[in-house]
Amino acid sequence: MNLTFTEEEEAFRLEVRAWIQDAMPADMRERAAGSGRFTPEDSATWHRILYEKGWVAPHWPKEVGGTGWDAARRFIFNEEMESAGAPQLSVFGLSMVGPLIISFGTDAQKKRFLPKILSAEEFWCQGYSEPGSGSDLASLRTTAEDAGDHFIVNGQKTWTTYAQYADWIFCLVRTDPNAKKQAGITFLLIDLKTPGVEVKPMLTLGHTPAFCDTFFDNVKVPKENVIGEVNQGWTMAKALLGHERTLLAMVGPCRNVLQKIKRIAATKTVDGRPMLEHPIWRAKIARLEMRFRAHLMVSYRALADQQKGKMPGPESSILKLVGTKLVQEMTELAMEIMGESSLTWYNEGVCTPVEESIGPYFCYERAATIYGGSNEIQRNVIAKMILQLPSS
Amino acid sequence: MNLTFTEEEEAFRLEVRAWIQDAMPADMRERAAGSGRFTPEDSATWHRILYEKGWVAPHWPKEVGGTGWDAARRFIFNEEMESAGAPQLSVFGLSMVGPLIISFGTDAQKKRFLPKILSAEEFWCQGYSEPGSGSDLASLRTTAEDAGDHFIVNGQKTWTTYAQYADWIFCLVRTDPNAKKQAGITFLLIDLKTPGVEVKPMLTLGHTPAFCDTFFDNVKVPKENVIGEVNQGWTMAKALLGHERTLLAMVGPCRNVLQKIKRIAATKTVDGRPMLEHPIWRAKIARLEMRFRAHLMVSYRALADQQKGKMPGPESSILKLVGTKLVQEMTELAMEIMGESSLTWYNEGVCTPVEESIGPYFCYERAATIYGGSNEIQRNVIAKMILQLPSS
Amino acid sequence: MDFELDQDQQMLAKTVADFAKNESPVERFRQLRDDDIGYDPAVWQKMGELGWLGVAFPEPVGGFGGSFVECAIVLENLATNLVPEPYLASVVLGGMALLRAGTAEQHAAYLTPMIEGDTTLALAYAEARSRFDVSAIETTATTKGGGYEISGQKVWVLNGHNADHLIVSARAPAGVTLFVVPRDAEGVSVTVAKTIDGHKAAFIELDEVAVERGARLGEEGAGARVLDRVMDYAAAAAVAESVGLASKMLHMTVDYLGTREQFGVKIGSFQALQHRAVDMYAETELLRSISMASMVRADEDDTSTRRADISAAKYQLATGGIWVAQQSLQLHGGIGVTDEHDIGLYFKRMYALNALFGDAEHHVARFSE
Amino acid sequence: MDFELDQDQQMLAKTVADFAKNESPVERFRQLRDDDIGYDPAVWQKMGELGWLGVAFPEPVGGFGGSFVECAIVLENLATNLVPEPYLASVVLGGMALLRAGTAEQHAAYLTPMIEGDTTLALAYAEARSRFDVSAIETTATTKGGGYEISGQKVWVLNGHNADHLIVSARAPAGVTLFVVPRDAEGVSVTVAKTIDGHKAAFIELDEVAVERGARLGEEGAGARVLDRVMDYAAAAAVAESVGLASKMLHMTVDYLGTREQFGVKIGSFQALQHRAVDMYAETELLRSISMASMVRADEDDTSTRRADISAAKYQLATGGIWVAQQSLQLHGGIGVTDEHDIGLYFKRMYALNALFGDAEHHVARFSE
Repeated sequence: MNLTFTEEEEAFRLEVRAWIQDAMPADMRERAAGSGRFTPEDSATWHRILYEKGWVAPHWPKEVGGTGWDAARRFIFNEEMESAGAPQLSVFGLSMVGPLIISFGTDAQKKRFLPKILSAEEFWCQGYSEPGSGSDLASLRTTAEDAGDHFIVNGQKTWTTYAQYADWIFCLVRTDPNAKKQAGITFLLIDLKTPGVEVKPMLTLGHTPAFCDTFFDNVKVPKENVIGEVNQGWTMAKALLGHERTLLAMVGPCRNVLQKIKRIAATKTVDGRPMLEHPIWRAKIARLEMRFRAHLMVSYRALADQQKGKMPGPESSILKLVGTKLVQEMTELAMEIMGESSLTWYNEGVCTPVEESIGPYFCYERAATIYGGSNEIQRNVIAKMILQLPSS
Repeated sequence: MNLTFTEEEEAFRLEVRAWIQDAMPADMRERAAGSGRFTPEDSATWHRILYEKGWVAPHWPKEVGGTGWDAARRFIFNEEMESAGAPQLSVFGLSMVGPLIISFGTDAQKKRFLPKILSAEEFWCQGYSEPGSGSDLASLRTTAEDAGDHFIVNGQKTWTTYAQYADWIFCLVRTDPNAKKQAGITFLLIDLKTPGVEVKPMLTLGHTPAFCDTFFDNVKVPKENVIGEVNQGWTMAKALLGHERTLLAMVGPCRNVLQKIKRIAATKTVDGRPMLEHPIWRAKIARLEMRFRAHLMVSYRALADQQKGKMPGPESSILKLVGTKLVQEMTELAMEIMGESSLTWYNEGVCTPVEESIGPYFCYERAATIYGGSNEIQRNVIAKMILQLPSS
Repeated sequence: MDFELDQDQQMLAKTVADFAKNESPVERFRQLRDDDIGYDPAVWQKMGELGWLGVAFPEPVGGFGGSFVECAIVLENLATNLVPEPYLASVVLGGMALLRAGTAEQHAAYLTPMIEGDTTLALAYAEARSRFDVSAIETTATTKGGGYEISGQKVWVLNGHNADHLIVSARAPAGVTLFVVPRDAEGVSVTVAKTIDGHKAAFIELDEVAVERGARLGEEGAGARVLDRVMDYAAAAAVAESVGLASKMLHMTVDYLGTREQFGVKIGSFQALQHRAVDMYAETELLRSISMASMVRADEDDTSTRRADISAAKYQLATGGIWVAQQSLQLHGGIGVTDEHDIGLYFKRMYALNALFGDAEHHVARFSE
Repeated sequence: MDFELDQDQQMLAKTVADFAKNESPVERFRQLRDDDIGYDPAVWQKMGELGWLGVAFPEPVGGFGGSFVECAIVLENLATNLVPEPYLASVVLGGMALLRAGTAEQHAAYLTPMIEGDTTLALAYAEARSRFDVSAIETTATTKGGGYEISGQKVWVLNGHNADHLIVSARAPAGVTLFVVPRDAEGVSVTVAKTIDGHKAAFIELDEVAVERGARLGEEGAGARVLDRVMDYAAAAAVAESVGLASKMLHMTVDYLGTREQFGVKIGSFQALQHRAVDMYAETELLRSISMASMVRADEDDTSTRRADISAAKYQLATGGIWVAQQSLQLHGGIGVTDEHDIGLYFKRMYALNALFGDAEHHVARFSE
């Protein structure tokens, strides 16, 4: 066992740190230090900056545009990005459909899609959930009817995050209506500019512009846009789920909220002293920090496995469960520390920018325990797959 | 709405308080102030003292030996008994089988059993659970075979609390092996001195002498010992469950543990001051006290309904759920406050008597969320009966 | 001991509930979220006509001589449909402060018109650095001529954006003192701030605002005691409202569990969700029960008796009430985190009530004093 | 970063696990609960022969030059069967204190025989009023002749009832200092106290106990720093042990859920119980993961790096570990609260570990410093 980094790795850390400082535009640096909140445009800008440096997809193989770093370097890179408060890149292309295309796509698909994901010429979104099929994903009803060299797609996808900024969507669609639930589903890539596609942003709890409904009305999709085989979409979905696990561990968001908590607690007073120095409030912050440390170690274990080229152990199944709960507890504590200021809602000039960022983000993260397989579904799966408890 | 007592009621409170001070033997008063722990003999002694005063069964109708008090007086009486730290009387006769006999017994049964419950000439215990039927009470297998004017009982009851001190046991037994689970069960009173009965005290987590296994080997029980009708035992059991609800609200035990917590916290120091004055520990104690207050109000609502001669409202269904959890949290806090002294286990002279009482009691109360219908079963029942959620 | 409402109280509860149901569906609140005022002065007027604004005030000032229990009844029932009129801000905060601090003349001038629904009030007590301590204020009232000159900044003044009269706390030579200040007085600038629950509040700057001697409520230095008492009323009011919210959220959730299907069955048949719903029920009943105690105790003069139940109640809002809100959202799944579904509006209102009039730690600390 | 054990460590883990399984079933611990010593000196001797007592000590004192990770491996694996020998008390508390505070002569006299299994040690550091603060002691060591005279009272000395040598902390003229005191020295009286987890500890009174200059470990006043460091080892050791307990409890519970039937089905098919088991799994894995960090950091000299992970780990024992213990008991139902079933023995051991070497609040406060 060894939890320390080598000298080369520490040197790499300094290199990354220096580069971020240097490369991040002044206005974004300001937002990072202020509200810590970025626009989708910031995220796109940062994506392009990283692309030019060649650091946009450290987790991709070198031959398709990755960096060739081992897991330790990738880990250090992520840590530095999070500590600097850099904007998070859109995950749908880089971390979801991209790796899937790398694993299961044809050469033509790789050539067509991967470079534009890297260069940010094309942004992606995800079309899984439907209004009637939330936790029960396999009950989806969007159909893709075989029409010779193409499919005709009809239906509605919901929770298509950032679809309003995206160029493409990857969808699970039903290609065989007679097959049993999980069979008969296909993983399909759809150009959002195709006639018949309509994207409607959805107003959410946090009023953040994240989620959309996406409607398909007789949308023509060429068959070459199928990833894997027709009717093998469920296999693709499961492969993708593996990628999602570490994405949903919320390590970055937790670190980010902890930083904000401390910044806010330093400016508020209780019993005449800063909350950050008040024993009751220090303890409340410390409890979450300590739990975060334990959670971090679980995710490090998964990363260390990856570094050795192994599948992460079963313990990685708890990352989403624990991480999403933890980030919610952190946003709740941030709200609590703000006191009456936690009332603020998209105002200007009455609270500090970092305070203004909390409420909407708190609301946004209520979805974290629901999306990506609700935490209840996660528990069902772990009970069966890992603890092997009997079925009801 | 009115939460205050009348002047007459307050006068009654003072009368009760004075009487308790006067009536309690010196050695028991000492134990109340010291460990707060009594022997079964103390409980019997106190029972007889109350009997002589005529105050042993305030909740029974006056004509069978009750006090004729209204609910407010009964409530005040209980509060004073708890505050004085008086021993709790055995509930099995006074609060369980007694009321059942009053409601469903024949005149002969009333005459035979009630006076001796009052006078403490006969102590009772309960024979419900069996090794194979815990939560699933209706799956019980102790049989009572019809043999003309009597039954022949065979089987084993477990968790027969204080059976080693009891004279009689009330049991659920299967009288019709062919009937469906809940049908074919009879409520039967069995004299523990009958040949074929064997009582074996059980060593429990807390090493407290509470629980026993009770074995029946061809035990002859006269048919006149059936309460209600043969095969109608399930109805009796449900009637009894109603009585148990308020018994299991744990109001008395919570008050008792809170007192102990404060006594101990006053003697321990952290950062150079008594824990009772330390902000972190004061807050921990206050949180439980505040929750206790809310819980108390739920139980007051049930009592106020009784005072009006009404069935307690549906909210009384949560009393066991909340009260047992709360008393466990209180014993946990007591252990935490004791620090290293929480290690102590039936020692003499190394810790104070009140400290010595905590560990075994903490262990004993781990059973509170299991017996009387485990809290999981309680939730099943409330989900169906009160929230009317669909069956699976 | 009696936890039942008397006949008049039952009637009041029914009338308010019927009004909320028939005349103020949540849709009305939704529309008013984008309104400059955020509620409807005509509805306020009607509440005045129906007598709801005066239930807890004595008859001489135009009230009905009831107790705070009646206020709590109104609040709980308005909450079930998120009725946006500023009952808590104007009746409880402004009204109770005026009633307890003012003279008969002041009552006639400011309280009676509010009770009749002609005006609304707001209590400007909080400051950026005060955090639930009503005495920790920096706004000053210096004597000038026969009156005072008030300067300072108040934050999160509920209904401060629209109230006719503000009750302002300021540090006068003899201590914290309350003053009535018309919102349109010279030197008063109001910045409207949106709140998380879809309401509005005001940040108010007072820049050498001149008021007459008659604007002072009570003696100089008497303000802190009154505010302390009003904060207890406000906490009890927030708790009463939270009972309405929690009950409704529980109800909506149980309905949803009994309707929504996944995996071919009603999701309410899943045991883990059933148990969660039962725990929501338990927390709601704990909240309801301690709210009963707190609304009765709010009128109690003995400080320690009053505070114990009110702090316990506000703490139960902060723990059980918030938990019910969280779980109701979670059990609604994806739809719950859209603005389209009502459950999120209740959720955010619960958080707003939690942030006002003392948070969990404030009440824990106070309870353990 | 690497969380895997190297080959030697894997071998050690397997050997200890096999020993626990084959030679020390829980039944052995049960029998020894009523024994005056509470463990078997012959087994201790054997552990010495197998080298387990010296895994973390340097070679010159008779150890194997390993790291604290090896100690943690032994503890975790012994815990799975509640092996009662005083590894934590003698190797971690006594051994680490001696190693860090003593001279080569003292190591040879007291540490090497312990490593070889011939003797056991105990660390008498706690006092009635010290509560996790190793410096808050009242026992005194006054200079007398060429040596010292020690007087005071020590509480809850693990293995103090049977140790050959006690390491005693006392306040010498220049500050807190450690001394080696033979348990049978004149003036030492030992009261045996039973502990909740079925072990024994000692309350030790020192009444003018005369020791020579050579009994002093290190400089006068150097004791507090050593004890502070030893407490970190002890906390990490408790956490490692708790990982063994929690894993076993989870395993027993999952087994029980898959076996026990109620209402005609396996109770492990009930969703509410499945979800509880999953949360137990999550807490166990969090505990295991942070334990890995804490056992590695225990050897780290930088105080803040070391403390952060060790405190986080001990806090996870106090929260997640205790929760796993509670739930494993609850899910076993009635049988779980009998002494007959093993689950309660693990439960009580978890509580004992929680009470030692700093509780949750102690580590929270320290972490936030």
